[in-house]
Amino acid sequence: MNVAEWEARAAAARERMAASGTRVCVCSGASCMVSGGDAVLEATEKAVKSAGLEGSARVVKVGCMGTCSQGPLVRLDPDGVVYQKMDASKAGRVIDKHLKNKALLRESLLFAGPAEPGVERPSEHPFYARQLQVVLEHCGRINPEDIDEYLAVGGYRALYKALSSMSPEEVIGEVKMSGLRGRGGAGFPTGLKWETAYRHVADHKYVVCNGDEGDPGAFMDRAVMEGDPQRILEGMAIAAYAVGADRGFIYVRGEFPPLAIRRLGIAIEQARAAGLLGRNILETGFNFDIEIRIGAGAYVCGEETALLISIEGRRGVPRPRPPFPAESGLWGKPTLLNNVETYAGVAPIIERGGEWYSTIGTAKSMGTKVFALAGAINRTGLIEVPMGITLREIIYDIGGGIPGGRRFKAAQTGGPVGGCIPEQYLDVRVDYESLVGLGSMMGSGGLIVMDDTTCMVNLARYFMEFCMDESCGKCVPCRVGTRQMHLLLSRICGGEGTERDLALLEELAPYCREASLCGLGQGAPNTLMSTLRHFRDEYLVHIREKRCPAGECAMAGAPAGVR
Amino acid sequence: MAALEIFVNDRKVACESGATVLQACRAAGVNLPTLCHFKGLSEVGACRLCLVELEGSPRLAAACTLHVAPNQRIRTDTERLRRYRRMTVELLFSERNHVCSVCSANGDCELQELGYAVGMDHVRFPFLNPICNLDASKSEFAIDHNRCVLCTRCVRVCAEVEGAHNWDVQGRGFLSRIVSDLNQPWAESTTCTTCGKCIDVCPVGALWPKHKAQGQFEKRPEFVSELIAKRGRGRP
Amino acid sequence: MSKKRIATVWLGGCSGCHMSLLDIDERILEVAKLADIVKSPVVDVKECPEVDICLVEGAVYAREHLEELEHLRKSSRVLVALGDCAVNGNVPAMRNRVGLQAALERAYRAFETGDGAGPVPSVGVTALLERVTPLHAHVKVDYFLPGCPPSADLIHFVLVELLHDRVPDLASGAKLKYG
Amino acid sequence: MEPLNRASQIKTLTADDPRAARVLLEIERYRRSPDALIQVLHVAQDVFGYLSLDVLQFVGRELKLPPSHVYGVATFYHLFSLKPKAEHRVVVCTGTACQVRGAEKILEALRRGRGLTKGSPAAGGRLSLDHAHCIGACGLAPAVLIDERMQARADAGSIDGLVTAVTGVPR
Repeated sequence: MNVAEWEARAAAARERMAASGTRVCVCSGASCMVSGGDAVLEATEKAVKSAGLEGSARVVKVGCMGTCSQGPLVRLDPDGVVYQKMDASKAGRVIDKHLKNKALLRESLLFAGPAEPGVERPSEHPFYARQLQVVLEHCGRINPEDIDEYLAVGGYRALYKALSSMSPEEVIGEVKMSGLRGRGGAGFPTGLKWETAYRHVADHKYVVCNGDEGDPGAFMDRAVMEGDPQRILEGMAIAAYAVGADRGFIYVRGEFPPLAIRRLGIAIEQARAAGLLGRNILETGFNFDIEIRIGAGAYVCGEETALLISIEGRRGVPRPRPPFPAESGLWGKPTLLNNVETYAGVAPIIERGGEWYSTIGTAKSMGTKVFALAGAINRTGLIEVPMGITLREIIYDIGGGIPGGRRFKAAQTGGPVGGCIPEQYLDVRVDYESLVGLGSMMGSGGLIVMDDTTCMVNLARYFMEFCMDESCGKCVPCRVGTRQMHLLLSRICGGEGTERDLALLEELAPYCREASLCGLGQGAPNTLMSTLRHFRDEYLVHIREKRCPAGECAMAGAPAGVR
Repeated sequence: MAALEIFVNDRKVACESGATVLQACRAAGVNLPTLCHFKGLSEVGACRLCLVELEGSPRLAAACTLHVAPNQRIRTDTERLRRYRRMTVELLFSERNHVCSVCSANGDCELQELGYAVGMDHVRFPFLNPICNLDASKSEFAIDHNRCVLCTRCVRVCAEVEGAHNWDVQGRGFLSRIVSDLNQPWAESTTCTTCGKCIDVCPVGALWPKHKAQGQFEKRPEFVSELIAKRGRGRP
Repeated sequence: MSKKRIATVWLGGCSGCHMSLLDIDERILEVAKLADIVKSPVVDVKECPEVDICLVEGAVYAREHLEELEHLRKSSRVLVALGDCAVNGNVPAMRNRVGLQAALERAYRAFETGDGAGPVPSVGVTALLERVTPLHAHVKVDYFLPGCPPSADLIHFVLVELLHDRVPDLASGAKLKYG
Repeated sequence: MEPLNRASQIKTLTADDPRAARVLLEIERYRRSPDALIQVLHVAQDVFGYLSLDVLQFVGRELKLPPSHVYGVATFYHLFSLKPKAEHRVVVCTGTACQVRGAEKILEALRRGRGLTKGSPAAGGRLSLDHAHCIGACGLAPAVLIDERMQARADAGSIDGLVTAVTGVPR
């Protein structure tokens, strides 16, 4: 397809969307689908037909709308009214009452509960109002399995702008000016990484997207892959043009529900068919194709070198850096590797300019961040907020505070290699540096809220067990260090811990963090160290009084022999 | 190759670009403990014993996988490095079942030498005592997983020098084990050529010649290094 | 200076270390000038009196070892782990990997020779612990003498250093020998 | 540590087994590149149900990879299973979001109630209990997968009855 055909197709798609009257958007993210979303989709289509409203209403499958705890969800555009906890029968009543009789089905409105009335205009509710959606701007609004809807909202304009009017250096310049930093967790400046990959000349270069998202309690990347897969492909294509790569891979986590992989596959097929992927894209002579590689269950493959080695079909065992992948990655060639969310932010930066993006967020952490809000919080779900927002605003304004009248105890960010932030730091501004300063880290965006029923010693044991299970086993500090730290933590949780165990833990933790080869080993002691720093008294109560303040640890006795 | 200079403990050391810091230190007579490193085999940076401090970077780096760069400043003997080296050796002793008094490699074991070098008079961590197999099916050799330290020298020599690739690592983390073929008895291996190079390079008593008792070991690791050099394929 | 008091005890061990202690031969006289051995397998005393130096051989694999070790720690100023069993469990701890029951099963029931399975004795025998552990898993140990057995010279060197109130330099590694 | 596998247990697979033919198709799709090992093992597991020694030997020979290399990869990733899966599978999510909402108590209830240990099938091999680090339904924590059907906001009390209802395998 050449440029003219592409523009014509986009224009036609725009008319079709505008002319379809009310768009009945049914959330088809994995968690909504598995709790009945597919039945709701069918019921809504049947209801629209039987009410004879095909002319003025169209039922559309869309990505995640954010409030997962209230799913399955249905939103009626353009009025923007959202109905929650849908099932086949309620969906029928919504079509009948809202569309036919133009009245609200009050008891099913979003956030309707015994104590509070439903929300008539969700966009003004704090959950949505405090958000700033850049990566998620189309997620939950367009049909992820229909490329035309993506074209209708301006899809691939950024790619065309880059290919037709910008040189690779200018594209990299724009990304550098935007201040975008890696959303995978470490926050390495994206522009700098692109420049390194660009500078290294080679006959082949690769662009790889890290969709491993191994952190438990994190579902941001999955929501983008299920809700707006084309945005990721466009971001990768722009990156490939900038660094001079002709082949791309998306590494998707194996344990995900298969929906994300299926949607990415459809998106790639449709993009190829539309000439926006493959050979001679938009007849600009630029060739770039993308293949999917499915992970097979190893958290360590979220680490960049392990991920690349896994794509090469081998055991995902990290290798020392340098050389960094941008110099020598897949099959020894320069390889640009970024996270799903990073690529999803590229198109708006190119389209509206790096300058615009750098005005969002803080001086050193620019732009927005997508968080997966879960745990002991009223409104769990997917949110995108400007960097610099405080933890209190996220948890209380957006998240609606702690359920069951319990007290907030700590927020856990950065997944198993992240850390815990206690109550006195609720007003910390969420950006890379300040989270690291508190002994945690930004991580990929999992934000788990914990109330006073969670024992921090047991949480440290739980995360250490996770790192022990997921350690690749190559280097001694992580392979044996996590095992010993888990054994010591289990003794403390089991009421058999001694002061000497605590001393050994405090020697092992910095050793494991500084001597381990990769991010998993280096991060494994983070939760232990941050809980020791902020909740040391809980450890001492377990040891001296053989008691668990939160009442979670069974003080029966630690595992006898270790197998 | 171009020569360049780095500073090791504030002493200027000349070396070739492309060399590793470990090679530069060894050439300059600076002693760095190693275990997974083996002259001529690929570097894996797994045991973390040769860690050095690199000025300007908070992280420690393994000398075997860190390449020299102009005016790098390296520290190889700080209090922290000594403490971490001892902990690495203690963790290795705590991981499997290392009973020196009844081991055929007693007196011929690099792990023992490392224990003496780091001054380890005892192991502070609880012994994990996992269940490990011993496979004595092969007529000439035996492999005892109780003594294995997972340095993977055997895997690398078998794949890179002999080309048979009989050995590889199965499982993950603490449960990793060295296996022959599809985790089969060594005698049934369809790839092993009984060349014995893995016996020669094994730093501990995990791979040992059956007909040798304690103190009779004649492991010839230097023979394998010379062979690699002669073949010109291995790294120096 | 007043003569120091030495105790030597042998928990879960094979007495090899005590024999190595006796291998210091005539140098025992030099030691005898500086200290009296007030409790030892060769000295018939049940309770261990207050001592300056206590050499403990053997691992902890029975309940009585645990009780005696706690008592030794309280009654001795300096406690030395003598030999691999005391330092890291050595051969007695080899049963840890299969567990106590499997070890008893193998020893008393599943042996090939003999007239078949006998009962596992339980009357009048010491209560065994599930896991065999070195001394420092239970009490603070001041000095460690690895070796199976540690050489007579090493034991003599440490004794003389301690008797002259000097800290024996073991960690330099020159003197360490495992197995 | 499991006992060693014996060569006598391994049968040679050929392309006239339709499942092996499907795996061969996948190998050809990747032009027999040894780098496709993981993607081929995914297909092999879907087609054969689990990665038996026969399958590993077959894939290794077709991709010209040493058997120990194939075995190393197959045992590194926990989605690959070298043992036949039980007829019914219960997976309790112990991801962080589910963990702080009581996943451990649910796992404990099932373990005690049915004498299951993690990963090993019980009740005559008809039902296996496993835990996953995250099954991606954090908004519905604590989540349990019973034969691929998601049970949201499970609780320790009712979980046992639910498992019996869905799988038909009694306590």
